[in-house]
Amino acid sequence: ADKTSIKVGIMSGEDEDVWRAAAAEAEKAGLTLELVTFNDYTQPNEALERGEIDANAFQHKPYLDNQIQQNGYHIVVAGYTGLWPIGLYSKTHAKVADLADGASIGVPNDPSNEGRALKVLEQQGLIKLKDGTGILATVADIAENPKNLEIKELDAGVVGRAIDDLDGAVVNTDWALKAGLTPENRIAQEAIADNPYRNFIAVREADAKEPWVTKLVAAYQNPTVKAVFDEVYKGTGVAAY
Amino acid sequence: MSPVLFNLLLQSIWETVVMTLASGVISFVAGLPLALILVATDRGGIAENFLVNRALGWVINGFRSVPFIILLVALIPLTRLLVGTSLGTAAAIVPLAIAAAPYYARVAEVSLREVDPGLIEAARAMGGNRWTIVREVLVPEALPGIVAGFTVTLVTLVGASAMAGAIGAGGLGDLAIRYGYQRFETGVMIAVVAVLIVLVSGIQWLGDRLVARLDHRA
Amino acid sequence: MSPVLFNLLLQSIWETVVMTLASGVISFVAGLPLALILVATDRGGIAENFLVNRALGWVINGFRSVPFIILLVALIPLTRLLVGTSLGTAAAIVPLAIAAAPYYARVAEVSLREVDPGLIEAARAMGGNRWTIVREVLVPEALPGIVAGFTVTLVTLVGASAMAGAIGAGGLGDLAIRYGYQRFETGVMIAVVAVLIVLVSGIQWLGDRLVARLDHRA
Amino acid sequence: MTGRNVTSQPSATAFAAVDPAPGALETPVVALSGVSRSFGPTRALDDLSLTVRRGEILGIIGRSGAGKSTLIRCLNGLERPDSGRIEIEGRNIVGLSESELQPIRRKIGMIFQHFNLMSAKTVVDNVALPLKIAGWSKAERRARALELLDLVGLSDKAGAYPSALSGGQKQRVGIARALSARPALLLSDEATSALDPETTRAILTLLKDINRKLGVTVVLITHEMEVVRTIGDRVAVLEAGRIVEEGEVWHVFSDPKTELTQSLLSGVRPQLPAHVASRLATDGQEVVLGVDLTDPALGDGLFVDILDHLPATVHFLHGGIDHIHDQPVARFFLTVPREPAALVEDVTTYLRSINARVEVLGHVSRPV
Amino acid sequence: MTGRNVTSQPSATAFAAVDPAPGALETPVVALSGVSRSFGPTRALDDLSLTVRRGEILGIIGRSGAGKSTLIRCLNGLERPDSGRIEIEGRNIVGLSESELQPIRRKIGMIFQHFNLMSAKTVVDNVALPLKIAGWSKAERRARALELLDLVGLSDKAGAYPSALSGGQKQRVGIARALSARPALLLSDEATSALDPETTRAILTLLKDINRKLGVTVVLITHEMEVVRTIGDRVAVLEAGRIVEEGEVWHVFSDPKTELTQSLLSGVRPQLPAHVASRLATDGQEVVLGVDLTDPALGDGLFVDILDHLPATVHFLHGGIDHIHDQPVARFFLTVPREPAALVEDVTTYLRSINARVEVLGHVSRPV
Ligand SMILES: Nc1ncnc2c1ncn2[C@@H]1O[C@H](COP(=O)(O)OP(=O)(O)OP(=O)(O)O)[C@@H](O)[C@H]1O
Ligand SMILES: Nc1ncnc2c1ncn2[C@@H]1O[C@H](COP(=O)(O)OP(=O)(O)OP(=O)(O)O)[C@@H](O)[C@H]1O
Ligand SMILES: [Mg+2]
Ligand SMILES: [Mg+2]
Repeated sequence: ADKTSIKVGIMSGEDEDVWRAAAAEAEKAGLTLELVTFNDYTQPNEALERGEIDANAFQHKPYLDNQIQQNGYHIVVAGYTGLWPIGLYSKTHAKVADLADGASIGVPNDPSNEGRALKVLEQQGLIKLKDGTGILATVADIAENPKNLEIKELDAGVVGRAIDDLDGAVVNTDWALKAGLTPENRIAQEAIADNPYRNFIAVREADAKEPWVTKLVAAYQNPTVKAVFDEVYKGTGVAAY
Repeated sequence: MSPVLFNLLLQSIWETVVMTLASGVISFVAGLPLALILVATDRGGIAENFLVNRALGWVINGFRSVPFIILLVALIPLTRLLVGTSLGTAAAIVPLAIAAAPYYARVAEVSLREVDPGLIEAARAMGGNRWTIVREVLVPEALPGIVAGFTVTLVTLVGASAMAGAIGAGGLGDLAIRYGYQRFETGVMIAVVAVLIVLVSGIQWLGDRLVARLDHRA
Repeated sequence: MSPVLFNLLLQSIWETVVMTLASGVISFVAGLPLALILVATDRGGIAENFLVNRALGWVINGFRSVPFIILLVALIPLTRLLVGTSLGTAAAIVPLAIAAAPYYARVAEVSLREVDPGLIEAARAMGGNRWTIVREVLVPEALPGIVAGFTVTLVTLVGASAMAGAIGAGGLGDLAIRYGYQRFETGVMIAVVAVLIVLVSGIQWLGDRLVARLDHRA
Repeated sequence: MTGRNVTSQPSATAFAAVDPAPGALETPVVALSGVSRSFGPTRALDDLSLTVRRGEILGIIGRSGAGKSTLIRCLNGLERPDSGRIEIEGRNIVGLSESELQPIRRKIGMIFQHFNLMSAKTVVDNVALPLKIAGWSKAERRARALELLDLVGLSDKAGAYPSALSGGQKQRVGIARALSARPALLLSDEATSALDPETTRAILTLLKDINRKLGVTVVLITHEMEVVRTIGDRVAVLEAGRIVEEGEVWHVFSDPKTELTQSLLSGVRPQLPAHVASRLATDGQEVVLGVDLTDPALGDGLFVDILDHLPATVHFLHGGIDHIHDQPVARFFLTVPREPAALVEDVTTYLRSINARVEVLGHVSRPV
Repeated sequence: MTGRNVTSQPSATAFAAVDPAPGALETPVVALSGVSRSFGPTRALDDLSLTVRRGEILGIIGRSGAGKSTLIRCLNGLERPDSGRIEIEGRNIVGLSESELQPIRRKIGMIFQHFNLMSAKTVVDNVALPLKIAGWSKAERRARALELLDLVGLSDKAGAYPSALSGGQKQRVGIARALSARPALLLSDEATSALDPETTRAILTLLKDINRKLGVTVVLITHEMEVVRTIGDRVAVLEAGRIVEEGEVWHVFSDPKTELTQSLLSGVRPQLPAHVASRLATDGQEVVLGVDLTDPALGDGLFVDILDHLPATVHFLHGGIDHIHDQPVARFFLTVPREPAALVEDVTTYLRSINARVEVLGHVSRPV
């Protein structure tokens, strides 16, 4: 028999509001969603793999791929949710070239964002990462740093708030907005087209064909939920399905 | 505050109380005996034993050295064994208690060491064995300090339970972090922190009252 | 372990030691007076004052109620004012000290309350004023407990400093979490935790030795 | 215990700093009136009035729990009475704040029943603490503390902590501490209870010395009647929070009025030996008489005269002449044969004629 | 203080459970040989040997710091000697483990110099603690504890905590606690130092009672010679960790051999009054003699006979007959005129002829 009640692991924050709307939609389709909020990036996949939750929605493909490689998880993408592009912000410099020798740059220190942030810096030609470094890259993986940038690894919630102590900060758009950074402060951003960092709903491989998965994805991917999404993220995140 | 938030607040209070109390009680029940063993096996103690003392000291230091988030994860197999799941409020109790027990052991140890050695001698002179000394002298005489230390521990647990958000345990601390820190909703955060202050002050007040009742020394 | 990681380890040890010691010393210097005020202004204390006692109690409870990560962020302006930046090891000392001082105040309070009231009376009978009683009786007589409580606080700070990773303070705890735990390098994690255990045991050992030297009661 | 004398400067101006009321010399050092203090249902002090005269040594005696410690603690404001006045040098200290009490207390030394030594300070630092409070320099403090430790025979323990001392040694540290700041008034709560008789004598000599040479007023609680008798000028007897008897020591000791005082003093006054007392009956060949007599001439032949006066069949059983301060006091027990019948009457009449108090205690049979 | 008797069952079989060595009745209860104990440089006990006989009350006296408390603490293994044997009922307890000592200690009651009452227990629970350890039922414990509180006069304080007691009340709780489990051996470290004479007498009567009726052996340290004299059978004098004098109480008290003992006992033996002693000189009209005499006939006329024998110019200054247990002991002071020159010689010769010890103390001038 198909499940009528499932547990979905999400990250704490605005996503809770979006998912509450999705849960209301699912209820109409006869599927009860129990939302489990996490604030740590390793637990949701761990819990999903072990069957303590039935789905999660917090990560992008590069991160999952790495997790699968590390831990041999059997988790697959069920349906995409949104994209929160990451950008380089500065209150004191107008463009990347202005960053002086020894400038301090903040990057988020969590495993799903740090490698991505460093990639932005690499794309701007500020640093060069070692070959084969993936999403889990840290400052230890920097091969070349011609401008001797001082890269500070900070909590995602702190990077934006500490902008006054930094020459630049690589921040997720939503965090940037909340920290009072405007698009004018953005001096670089990753591409939105073909962006590999779209988030998605993930489920166990074995469940991929279950009818409830379809219902779950449909409960998120609809105009009602999108309206909520746009309201809470105020344009810093874009629905990406 | 929206009804959703209000319900969330109520639920969080409940979660915090459950986590704090349950892990507090467990850490008391486990920590006090550990403290007694530390004091008893120490040099000049009632059951002097260098090896046990040192070994236990290192184990306690070991648990106290591991960052809580790592302990949280390292204990997942144990948690699942004990609670059936590694997620949620009930699951958080296990790592919280295991982190708090060695901590409380150190706190209680301080108070147990303050017991007048003359009283232990009196019990020995009566022919009391170690167990008698523990039950009739060490614990009752150190009780005001033991309870005061437990109050400190409970309040610390209220704070630590915020970190249990990593495994979806919820609670007021987590709520404050989610709204205040992650979503910049300062109003909600202040409301949640206010509730936390009331909770903490309540614990402290109860603890102080109990200590005053237990203290017959002056 | 790669040379980069090894250097990181050395640096982290240094960062942890700096954070723990600096914030420890500050919380001692600030917490002990707070504890003395709590004890002195309490009912039957040497400077009984209901209002001050209650007000201070609430302030301390307030600081103890706020989850550390929120305190970290809320204190950013103050930190910037004091240290010039809100990021890094030096900056972490401010929130760590501000979180630890009220905590230590409660721990020291427990020990100060254990002082034999007869000794305070003796000092009063000599015509000693409050300050004399504090300096000549309360503090020296409670010193073993005060130091033991400080040891507990220092070890707690070693743990808390892991959370200061959020503002780029580094340190062993952060290293263990980010490199070991989040990046699945179990070897690194175990090595770092081993270093932490040695550090914590060292602090505990030093604290215990000091207490033994200060204790002249038996 | 060394025989050194007290080398302090005279502190005759006593409480001068506190309140030099006009005619201060006539003001009693301490005057309590109507002082009451209850602990729950226990009335530890019950409408008590008492005066301590300048320069005297006042002994306070009483049963365990009579309120002695409570009383003495009222004298320096450690205990606050529920009602009544406590005047120190004419100034009522009831209701004074702690900071107002401080200068007064610095002139008052106190020896505690339970010593109350600072466990974290060495012996010499304990003794120097009142001096530190009085603002003496470090070198002076140390010198004075060592001087006092010498006086109480503890020079060799100066660097030890109280936990390494015997009971009596602790008590002597407490005594040295109370004396170090040259108090004008000394309150002593059983200062010699843990001391052997020899050390006790040395301490009493020391107290008498500072009393005589420096005019220090002393209020001392003790259970050892010998102590009051040796150095007390006056004595007050406390029962259930009230003074039931009060007077010159030689007077109270030679003629205690209340039953309580008689009972408390029985140890220092000759008593019928236990083996006789236990055999006292209403019937027997011999009558046992108890005789009390106070007469300055006792040591000048009167005592022997009395015995000469008694017929050979009257036996001197127990007792003799004692001196309280320099007053000779006779108390003894005689056995008088019942036959001839007039003998008891004769002996009694004779003794009463020379102002002796005579009491028939009972009868015993020979041999006693 | 009530007059109730001890209602305990006889516990004559003493340590039977511990080690019923053959001929146990001849084994001393306690035998110490060559016991030494040092604290750093202080030799608290120095090669000390001592025997406590079954059923006796042994008094231990000595100066403050002589090692008395250390000695008594060795008897139940609280203090472990550096060397020597400590035999309890013939069994050496030196080197026994704590758990081996426990059954022995349950037969030994101890009264501590500093009381050591549990602050967290009420008075009645303090007294009941040894019974709890001995495994009595709750109801029995309470009944027995209340019985003992009644004996020491503290029934009304049963529910109080020690902090609400006066010094003497605390001490009595300590006494009741030591007696509650019906010990076969009682160790008492200054059990009456904080008690008034009346309460002291009641406690001593209680101790003597349990000693006589139940055969409890008692070792008691005291600074009050009166206590030893009242209930002690034998007395041992400790100095610097060694026994310097030991014997029957009446013997040691009437004829103390060492200077220390004389000094300790001076309070219970008549002394030359202070006002005379202070005026003693090498020159003066009158010679002061001290006379000591022990003779069973003293109370049967001998004393008066002696005085009759003395010429009228010889004055009886101070002293008389005392009894130690039932032994009459005379000690008095005479003044004898220096002229005629032969008089002092005559008086001395006469007194020595009846076995008195006579000592020339010095000279004074009239009037004394
Ligand atoms: N724990 C200790 N550390 C160092 N010295 C000690 C200790 N205990 C006792 N002493 C010393 O040993 C000696 C004997 O002490 P003890 O307590 O036996 O004396 P005491 O005869 O009972 O004296 P008191 O009559 O004053 O109680 C003293 O000089 C004392 O200072
Ligand atoms: N803090 C207190 N709480 C309750 N009762 C008390 C307190 N202090 C003293 N008492 C009671 O008051 C009475 C008098 O006590 P106090 O200490 O003055 O007696 P004391 O004459 O000094 O006796 P002792 O000679 O035994 O030392 C006692 O009955 C005692 O139990
Ligand atoms: Mg008293
Ligand atoms: Mg002693």
